[in-house]
Amino acid sequence: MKLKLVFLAKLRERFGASEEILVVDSESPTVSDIINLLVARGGAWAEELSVDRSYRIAVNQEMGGFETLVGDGDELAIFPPVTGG
Amino acid sequence: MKLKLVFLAKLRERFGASEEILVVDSESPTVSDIINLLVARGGAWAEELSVDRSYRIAVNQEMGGFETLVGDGDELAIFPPVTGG
Amino acid sequence: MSVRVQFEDFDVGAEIFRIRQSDKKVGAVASFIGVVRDLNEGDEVSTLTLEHYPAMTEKALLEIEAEAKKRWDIYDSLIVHRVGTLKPLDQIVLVVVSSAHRGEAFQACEFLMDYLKTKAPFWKKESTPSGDRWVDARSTDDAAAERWK
Amino acid sequence: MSVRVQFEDFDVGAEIFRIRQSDKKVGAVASFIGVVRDLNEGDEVSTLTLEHYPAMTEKALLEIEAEAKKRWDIYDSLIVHRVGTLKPLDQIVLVVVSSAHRGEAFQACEFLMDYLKTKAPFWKKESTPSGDRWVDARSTDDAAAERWK
Repeated sequence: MKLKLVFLAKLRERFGASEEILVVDSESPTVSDIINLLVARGGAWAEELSVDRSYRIAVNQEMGGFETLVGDGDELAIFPPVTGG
Repeated sequence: MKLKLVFLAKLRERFGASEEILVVDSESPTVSDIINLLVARGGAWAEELSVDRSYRIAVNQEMGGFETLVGDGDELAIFPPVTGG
Repeated sequence: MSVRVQFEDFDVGAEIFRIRQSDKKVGAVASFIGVVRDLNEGDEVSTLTLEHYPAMTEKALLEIEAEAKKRWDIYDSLIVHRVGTLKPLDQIVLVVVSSAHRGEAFQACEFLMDYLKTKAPFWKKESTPSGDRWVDARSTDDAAAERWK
Repeated sequence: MSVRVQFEDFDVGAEIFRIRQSDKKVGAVASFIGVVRDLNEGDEVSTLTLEHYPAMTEKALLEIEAEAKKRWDIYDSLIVHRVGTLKPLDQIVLVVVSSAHRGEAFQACEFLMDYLKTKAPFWKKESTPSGDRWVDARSTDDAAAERWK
């Protein structure tokens, strides 16, 4: 299955990309599974997505958690805590 | 001594006057003494200034109470609870 | 810190602009506008007439502003209150407060309105189909002002 | 209930006018403007750049408005948030709420700002003499949002 990943703000800069299409073997992974795949890349990925960093997840533009399931065609966004207003 | 009395809003209408100059015998009366003089006039005065009515007092444009002293040339305003804003 | 009492309407955009631009430290501007409603206590209101105690009004409003300035770390504030005869949808009062952060601006703005409602010498008289009547003070306004004690 | 995300500045007077005039039952209009400050964490700020997550932003803001409407008896609300590069004294965000009475308008307006600050996908980056930096989320904002739980 394919996922669209979206990176925003500081994470966009750190990963050097605002979007990517990720092909995943698993049928119904959780957000946590996807994060682990990204952490395995090492470098900025491992650093920014380590458990002691605070970042937020949205699945299909709704705030989600590590246990949220993702499916084919979903959009998974990863971003720092928001600072607008 | 002379006092300037000011009546506002509903009390202005009930007393049929917005101001009057009151000549008082006493040297340093309290607000309470002045109110009693007005109540003694009967009619609307007795009615509107009776103890069970809520009205407010200002002496020289500062909120006051029944015990506030008034002196020659002072301005004593009597008005209903405020309703602006 | 300034106050105005006037018959004329006021320009909310221009007033807020002045307060906002007055200081580069301003990060938050809270404001409130009171408006004439077409209905009060179940009766249709055609006009609302505001009377005040001219000798005392500005003094009372400035005291309320000084109290807000003492309680919160605000930069500037403005109170504009109209008098005379107004109709539904007309603006009655404007309160604007600037601060570095929103919490202080919101609190000071609400405080100014609550104190104005119970301590500034204004009185409302409304015209309804059954005649003219003076608006009674509301116990909810007293309760709102009590919160800040 | 409406929201807008835009590069352009907004006209506070015109926006508030629309909300105020929308209904003859409106008696109270509370509003808030967030402004770029020239100083943050002790450093001079020359510009502030706001990024957002376009696919999600309007949806998130509309959800925050729906939540306010559910909690308070308000008539209308508006959120306008700018993105792009701004400078000190520029307007960032406008929130306007109308209601019959001021208490509801004030509370809903402050709620909208507190929720927006913690739940709407905007991020600030500031330029200072020592370089560009992303603004960190503030724990005071989390605390402000927690109050409404």
